[in-house]
Amino acid sequence: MTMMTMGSALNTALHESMQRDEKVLVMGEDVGRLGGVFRITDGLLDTFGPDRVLDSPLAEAGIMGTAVGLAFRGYRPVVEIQFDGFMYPAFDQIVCQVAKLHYRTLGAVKMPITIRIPWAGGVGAAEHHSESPEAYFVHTSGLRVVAVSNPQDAYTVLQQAIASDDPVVFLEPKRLYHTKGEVDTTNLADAPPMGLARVARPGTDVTLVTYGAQVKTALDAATAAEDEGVSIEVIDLRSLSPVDYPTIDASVRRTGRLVVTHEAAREAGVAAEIIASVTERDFEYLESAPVRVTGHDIPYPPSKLEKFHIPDLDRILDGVDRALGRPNSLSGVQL
Amino acid sequence: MTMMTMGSALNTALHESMQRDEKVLVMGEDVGRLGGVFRITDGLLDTFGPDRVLDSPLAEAGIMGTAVGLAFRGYRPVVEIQFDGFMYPAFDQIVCQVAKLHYRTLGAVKMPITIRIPWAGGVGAAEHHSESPEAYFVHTSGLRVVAVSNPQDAYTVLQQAIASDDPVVFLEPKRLYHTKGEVDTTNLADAPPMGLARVARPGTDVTLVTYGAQVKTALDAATAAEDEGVSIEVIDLRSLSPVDYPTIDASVRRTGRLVVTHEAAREAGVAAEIIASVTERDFEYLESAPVRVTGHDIPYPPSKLEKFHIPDLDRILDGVDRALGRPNSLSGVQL
Amino acid sequence: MVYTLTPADDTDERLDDVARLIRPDGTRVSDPLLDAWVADVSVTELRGLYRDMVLQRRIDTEGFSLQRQGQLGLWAPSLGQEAAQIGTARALRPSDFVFPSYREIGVVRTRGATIEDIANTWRGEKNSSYDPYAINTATMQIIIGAQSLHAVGYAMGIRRDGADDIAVAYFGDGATSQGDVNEAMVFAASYNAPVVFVCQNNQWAISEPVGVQASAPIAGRAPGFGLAAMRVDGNDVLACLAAMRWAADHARTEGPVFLEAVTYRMGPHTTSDDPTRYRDADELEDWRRKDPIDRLAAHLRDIDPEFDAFAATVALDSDEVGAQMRGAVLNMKPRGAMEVFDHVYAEPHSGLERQKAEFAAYLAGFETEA
Amino acid sequence: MVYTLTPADDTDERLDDVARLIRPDGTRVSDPLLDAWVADVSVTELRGLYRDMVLQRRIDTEGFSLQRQGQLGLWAPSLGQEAAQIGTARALRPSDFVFPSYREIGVVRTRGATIEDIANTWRGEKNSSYDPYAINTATMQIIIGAQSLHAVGYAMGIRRDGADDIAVAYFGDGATSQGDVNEAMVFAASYNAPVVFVCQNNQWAISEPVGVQASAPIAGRAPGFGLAAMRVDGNDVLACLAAMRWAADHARTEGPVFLEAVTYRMGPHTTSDDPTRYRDADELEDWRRKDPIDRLAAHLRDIDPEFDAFAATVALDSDEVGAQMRGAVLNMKPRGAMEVFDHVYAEPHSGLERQKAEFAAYLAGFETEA
Ligand SMILES: Cc1ncc(C[n+]2csc(CCOP(=O)(O)OP(=O)(O)O)c2C)c(N)n1
Ligand SMILES: Cc1ncc(C[n+]2csc(CCOP(=O)(O)OP(=O)(O)O)c2C)c(N)n1
Ligand SMILES: [Mg+2]
Ligand SMILES: [Mg+2]
Repeated sequence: MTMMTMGSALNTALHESMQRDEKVLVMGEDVGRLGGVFRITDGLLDTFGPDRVLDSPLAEAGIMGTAVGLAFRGYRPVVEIQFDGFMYPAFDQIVCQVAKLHYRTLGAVKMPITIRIPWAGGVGAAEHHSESPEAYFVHTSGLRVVAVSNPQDAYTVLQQAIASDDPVVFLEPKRLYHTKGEVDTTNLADAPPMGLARVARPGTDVTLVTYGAQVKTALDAATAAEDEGVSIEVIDLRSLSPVDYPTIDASVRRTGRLVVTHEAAREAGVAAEIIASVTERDFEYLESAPVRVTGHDIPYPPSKLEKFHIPDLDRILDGVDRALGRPNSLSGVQL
Repeated sequence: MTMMTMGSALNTALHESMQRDEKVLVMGEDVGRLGGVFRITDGLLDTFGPDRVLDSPLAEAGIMGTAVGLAFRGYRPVVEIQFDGFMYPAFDQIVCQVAKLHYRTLGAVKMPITIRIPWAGGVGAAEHHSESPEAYFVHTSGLRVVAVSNPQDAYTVLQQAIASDDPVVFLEPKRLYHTKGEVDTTNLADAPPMGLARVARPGTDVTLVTYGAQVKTALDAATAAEDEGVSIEVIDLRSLSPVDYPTIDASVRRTGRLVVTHEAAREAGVAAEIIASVTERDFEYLESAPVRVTGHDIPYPPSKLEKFHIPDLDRILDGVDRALGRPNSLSGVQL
Repeated sequence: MVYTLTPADDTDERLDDVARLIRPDGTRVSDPLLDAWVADVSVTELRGLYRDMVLQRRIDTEGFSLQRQGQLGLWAPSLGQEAAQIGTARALRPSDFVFPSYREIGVVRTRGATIEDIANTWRGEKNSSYDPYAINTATMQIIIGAQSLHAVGYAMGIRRDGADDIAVAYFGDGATSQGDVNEAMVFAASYNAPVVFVCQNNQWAISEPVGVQASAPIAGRAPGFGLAAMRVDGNDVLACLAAMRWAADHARTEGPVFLEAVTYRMGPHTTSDDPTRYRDADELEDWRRKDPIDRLAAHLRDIDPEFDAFAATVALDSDEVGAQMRGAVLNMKPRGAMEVFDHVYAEPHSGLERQKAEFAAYLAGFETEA
Repeated sequence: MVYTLTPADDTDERLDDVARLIRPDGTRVSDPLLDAWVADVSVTELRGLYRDMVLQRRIDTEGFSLQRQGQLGLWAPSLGQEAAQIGTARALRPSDFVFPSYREIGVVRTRGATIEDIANTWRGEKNSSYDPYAINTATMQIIIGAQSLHAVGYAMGIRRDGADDIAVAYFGDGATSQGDVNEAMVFAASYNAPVVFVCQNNQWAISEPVGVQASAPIAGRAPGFGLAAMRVDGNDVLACLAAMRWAADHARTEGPVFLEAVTYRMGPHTTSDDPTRYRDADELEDWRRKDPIDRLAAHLRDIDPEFDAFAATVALDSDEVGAQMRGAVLNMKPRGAMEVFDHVYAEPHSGLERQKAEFAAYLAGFETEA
């Protein structure tokens, strides 16, 4: 076990993946000499040289499209999109090429591309630097989508994503880059596989499902609720496509109550998917309506206002109260 | 009342909108001399000239980005994206500019852009010509999204969309272009506003929610179910953002059962949104788990296989059976 | 360069400003650069080019009529573009890798795709029926311009591998307006990738004349990005062969190249299109006089006393190929419903597995009923 | 043009191949094209340019330190680019419409944005604090290159209106790799739009030297698209003014223009950046010797006996502006929670209205508690 930040866990994972398989390349804007604007690719250029660590021209479609070509040639590109809000120019290549080429070629051409995205808000950044586009990816068949919430998963899941023969969107909550935690770097083979969720905290009264940076907020909420005698089970999804429903089912069938929280907008977001699926699967067990606690359906606001957008502990607890039928902000409100 | 196809209803609506407001421009690939690959813009070039009907270079980001500039200048561009699958290169301009400029400028700059998209499958087309990307738009705050299912709505809603000061994604089910229906072209002012749903067929046992070309399939299913003594209420959403929940609530609170069908993939799709919202709003009224009958989570298949992807009458009825707790394909199946 | 004003020349007037080896009337002209690249081309090889072009045209005719009879979903004819496709494709090595667009029937055939493969795709049975690695050719691309970036990425890989191959992207004049194609030039220059861009400027992008996309010759854009460029007569198969040999060699040894083959789409855009709505019959007539097959035939007739007899055997072969295509289409087996789930992922995806089981259960219901 | 091989020249060596009117040492040189465009520029006007540049630099310093003190979220300095920004912006009419990027502090100030406006945005209070129509200038764009298309669309509108204005897009060297910027050139040429693209080639895109984006001079791309192009010394404010007057006139009367201002980003990319990780101190030193403000000062000292006295008053003014900026920032009122919902839509959206009511109810709970 080593204590490290999520940033260095990711960096270590990249080093090890590149060491292990010489087909792994790293590409993106400023990933070479600078080591990335978040320094996640720090040192890779020195270790692996400019043939494997490519400072790309400033064009996301170009980066993604050349990664597709490299995958055609047998490479495993790890692409860094500098910030969440800059992935849109690459969206066509992601949706129509990366996600579809294996299907199009009846399995002949693999697309083992990992798309790393410094992701979501809470760091006081400028416009377009705090987006949560995960629902777009989850809705895109042919992609896998994962989101990490702690250094251990950052270390493990990134390596699993790179080793996967499928394209994986790998979401890195930027407000956790400096969060520290214990990381076991000795036991990769025994780590839980990429598609599984994790019960981050067991509980009995209500199931709180989330992912990424919201896991921390959810755990804080669970701690706070404990004081009021409410026991919250927190599930960290880890994988958004596929979603590990058996783990969620097991919890909801015990608690009978479900709250899903994320920072992304609500309409047709990931929480909608979770709630629709859980309702289909576990209807008989539900004792109250599942509740969403999400970002508003607004463009990401200016950074001084982001605290009103990202669901915080209080908003989560209000949602928990709703799920439990306790007095809450919507008690008696007709909407 | 005039009998016309959906195609000519749209064409008439464009003519009238351009006549009414000289700031309305039509732009896109092949919309001028050819009148569009579906002939929806037929005759506009002759009537309004090349200054108002623009054959654009072959670049969707360019089309959308110049439409933004024209909107800045006070124009109301109606942009045709030639096929659903070709909107992705424009996605960045749609998400980061069209959807956000009004917010960014604190209301100073309006984006009254209508994005017309010949949409979805069922016409035996080549790859990328049968996509259902509506969930991406619905999840994008700042956009309005509408989908029409009949010539009357095509005529009315397109004009409302063009008249709206907000950007509207206007989805035209291409397999209905040649469907005929009565259209009242005399009473635009009295038409129901753009954001409202429509009960396409009243019923008492189960609420079947859908939109676009699936409305017809849903109505066929309702007719078939009648023979078996099952009364299906079919709701045509018409607007996907916003969704008219009061109309759905009213129905679900009567029937206690909900089925949502669409052709798009299921994961984080529009049906998930509807089910999550209805479950939140109407939990006490639900007698069984809401059911999704959707396209599979696969890239749109080759056209010879599309009949196995688009939910047909039988699949919808199977979903209705599930909602009603009657024997169905999943009876006794553990998934 | 302190400042430059571009020539305001009309593209039309410049159509003839191209590298050429055989005139429309069949006479051989000399080109200082190209001659050397085809000095070795024998009559036998010219006959081979002729045969390829005639067969391509026959497949086109057959595709067209099979579509009209409802046997194919769509057909994108390459009528008139046979020289550009066969000439360039014949210049490549099997180990080079080609990224074609939907219209490159002649190219993918030259690479080794069978008639069945092509028909399969346009029938709507499979997106790609050949394995790209079997013939070093990607699936024909429908998203305009997307493949240009794939070719650059592939070429970057070639370079990293220290291999001697090149990658080639084919696209049309309309495609040059797409961001992807321009970014492809940026990346190609930045990584000095061994790639050749072949732009078949067939004068039209569906109903839009090339003037909508470009007010100056298209090949003239590439040097600004740092690419070598050439404009060749796309209806002169020998010039196309020579130009592509030059381009391939340049890409292998120096760096990226842009080749514009000036040609003409003599048919509709696809079987869904009606070009009488937007283009003059006269224009088509003009181009008929520059027909690539007639041109090579005229040339061969000059230099090959046995040509007419040879042409007669080719006509027979081409009927054979037509019949073969028709037979292949009529004998195609429909694919099963559950195949829609195949190859979405390379590794199991629990969500999709569940849907697959659900759909299998649903289908099983019908079997029980029946 | 049958074929062209591009010059393989290194960009670095070409840095000096630019139109210029004032040498780094302050001496005036003649340029056959540019001279006429600034024949009317008096000492008073030169002083005005000097003043604008000094104030811009002062605002930059202040922005930098306010960010370091946690008063601003981020700051993107334009240190070193004052001549390119002020020179070009001063050549425009108020009725022209400008689409700037995040770095154009000097441009938006010249257009009429206040210091408060600028600070407001970088503090993270508002995305745009000025009304674009009040100063005919769009909100500073962060998505690299996106605004180039907006400018073309706007210019298409100008042309349709029969107006005499132009639209101007500002972007950096890195932006020229984006598809959007290349598509903007295609559309500009296709519609012959009255637009000027101003590329400030400041040699860096964050940590990437311009050589990653371009192996040939950037302005050399535009003629291939059918645009007029010029490369100007971006650290020579007089040349920038002249070049932009030429470009604006050309756009008004003939068609689209691409102007590359060769300059240098003397600071970090933003306050988040540490350029010592990727660039040599020597390079910065070289460019310090070409400092745009020093250069104009040297020139003015030659021709204006009162210059030093004038410069002293400008120094006082600039302290005043600095203090004003600091005051504005320190006095900013925080915006209310419910404002996050404002202006998402121009017309009511029932879904958002519901969320708004929900959030209002939630916030009301706190008030009740308190
Ligand atoms: C991104 C995208 N936009 C639009 C289309 C629709 N489309 C198919 S072919 C075509 C014209 C292509 O013209 P060109 O590049 O000249 O090739 P050609 O068809 O002439 O061979 C268009 C607009 C598409 N396939 N992809
Ligand atoms: C689409 C997009 N991709 C990436 C970024 C991140 N980014 C911000 S500025 C920048 C470099 C821009 O370089 P250049 O165009 O030369 O402008 P400069 O900053 O030098 O003024 C990058 C990569 C962005 N803002 N938008
Ligand atoms: Mg063409
Ligand atoms: Mg720069």
